[in-house]
Amino acid sequence: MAPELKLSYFAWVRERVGKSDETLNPPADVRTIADLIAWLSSRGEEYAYAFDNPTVIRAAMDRKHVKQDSAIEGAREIAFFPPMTGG
Amino acid sequence: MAPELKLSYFAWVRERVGKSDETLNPPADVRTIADLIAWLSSRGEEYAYAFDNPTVIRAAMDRKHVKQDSAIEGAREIAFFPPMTGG
Amino acid sequence: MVDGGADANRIKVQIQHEDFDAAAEVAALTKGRLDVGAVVTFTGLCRDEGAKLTALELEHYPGMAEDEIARVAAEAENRWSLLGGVAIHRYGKIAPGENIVLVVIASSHRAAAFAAAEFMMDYLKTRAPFWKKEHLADGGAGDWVEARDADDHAADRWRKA
Amino acid sequence: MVDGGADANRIKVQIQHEDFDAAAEVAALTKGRLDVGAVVTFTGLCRDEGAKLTALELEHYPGMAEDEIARVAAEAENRWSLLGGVAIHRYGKIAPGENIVLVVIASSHRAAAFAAAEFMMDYLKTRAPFWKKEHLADGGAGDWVEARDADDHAADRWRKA
Repeated sequence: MAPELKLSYFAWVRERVGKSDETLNPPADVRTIADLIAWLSSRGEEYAYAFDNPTVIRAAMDRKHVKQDSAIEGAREIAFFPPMTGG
Repeated sequence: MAPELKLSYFAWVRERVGKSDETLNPPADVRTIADLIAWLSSRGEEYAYAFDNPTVIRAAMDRKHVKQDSAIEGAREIAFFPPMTGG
Repeated sequence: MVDGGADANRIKVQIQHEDFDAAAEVAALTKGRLDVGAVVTFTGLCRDEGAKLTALELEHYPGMAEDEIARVAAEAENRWSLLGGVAIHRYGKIAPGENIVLVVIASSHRAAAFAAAEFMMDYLKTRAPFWKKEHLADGGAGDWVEARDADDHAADRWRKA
Repeated sequence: MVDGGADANRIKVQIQHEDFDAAAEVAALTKGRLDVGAVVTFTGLCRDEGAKLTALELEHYPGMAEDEIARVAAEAENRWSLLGGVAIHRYGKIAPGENIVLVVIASSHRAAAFAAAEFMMDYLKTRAPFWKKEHLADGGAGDWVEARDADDHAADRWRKA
């Protein structure tokens, strides 16, 4: 059985997906953040819309920024969000 | 008659000269700040001591920083002091 | 000289909805200390963009926001000789004229205080997980504020330094 | 947006013996304004140099001190888009832990506020006619503080910019 993964969404990614978080079991061939984005995009229109332009999407794994080619093995929580605009 | 010139001294220049200001009538051949330093240095030991190392002495003419080769014609007040240490 | 120990020189990080009191933070940092020669305080405020906005809504990623600003703070402590600091970032709905973010850095000398404070702000802008959504004066739905290239360039400067 | 007119955006300069209240100056600069996005505050304090000093005595050139800081302020207003500011420099005897100098700059954006505040401090250090004499803890006669090359270099940076 694939391990459970908490996914969190923020700002317009959250609005487009339509939820702030969920727990999913991605298939074993989903190895990187980019794989995860592709797999999510295939799950429905709301995801396809949210991840429309993957190059602008930022990701964090267990609350640390990661690149899209990062391996997700061992992650408990992965978050997707647009570029940050705090400060 | 040479015009009257107010001279002001600050910090250790003031301490060495032994006064904070005075009014003098420099001779006509004293044309620049450097001339004025040389002339003052010839007036007594306290001035010679104060202007011992003219390269570290800063000058202001009518409350604006000037270089030592500046002409003093028309000046009402000339101040001498060490490099500034405010802030 | 009061020595508050190593922790007194660390940068405190807080994420909160409530407003902050910059003067109180500065006073706490300098109280009883005779080694602080320079304090740089940055306050970021909500602008109304020429009466366009009634508020900004700041969304954040709880937990990661604290962690990420703490990482930026640790990097600043590492790069410069600091005597303490505070970084506070607010979230939630914030009206024009209100405070959004505070960074205070205390040091013996001004160059370190200025550099560390500006570094903190540049990094915080591009790395801290906060997003601003506009509330429009005309009642319409506002946009999410777009990230500025200038902010990325400001953060990149510190890599070359 | 409250428009205080052109003068509201000018940098106020004060030379005084009395202490200043940084928070009150910041409040006065930002009060009722919705266009200020960034306020940078620099406070310079008297250090005891490892318990060596009981005070610094700040001598100044009255009249020229105001004029020179006003010239530095005018240069900052010229270089950056600012929404106001304050520069206050104290003179007389100042004990360790006490304030010496305050520079506050308000702007729409942080880069201008940081740059203008640091520029003001760098220029003020090397151009404003103030001199510090040490009062020693052991009762001995202290020296005049020597100008630091680092301060000249800090000021020179702005010529290349």
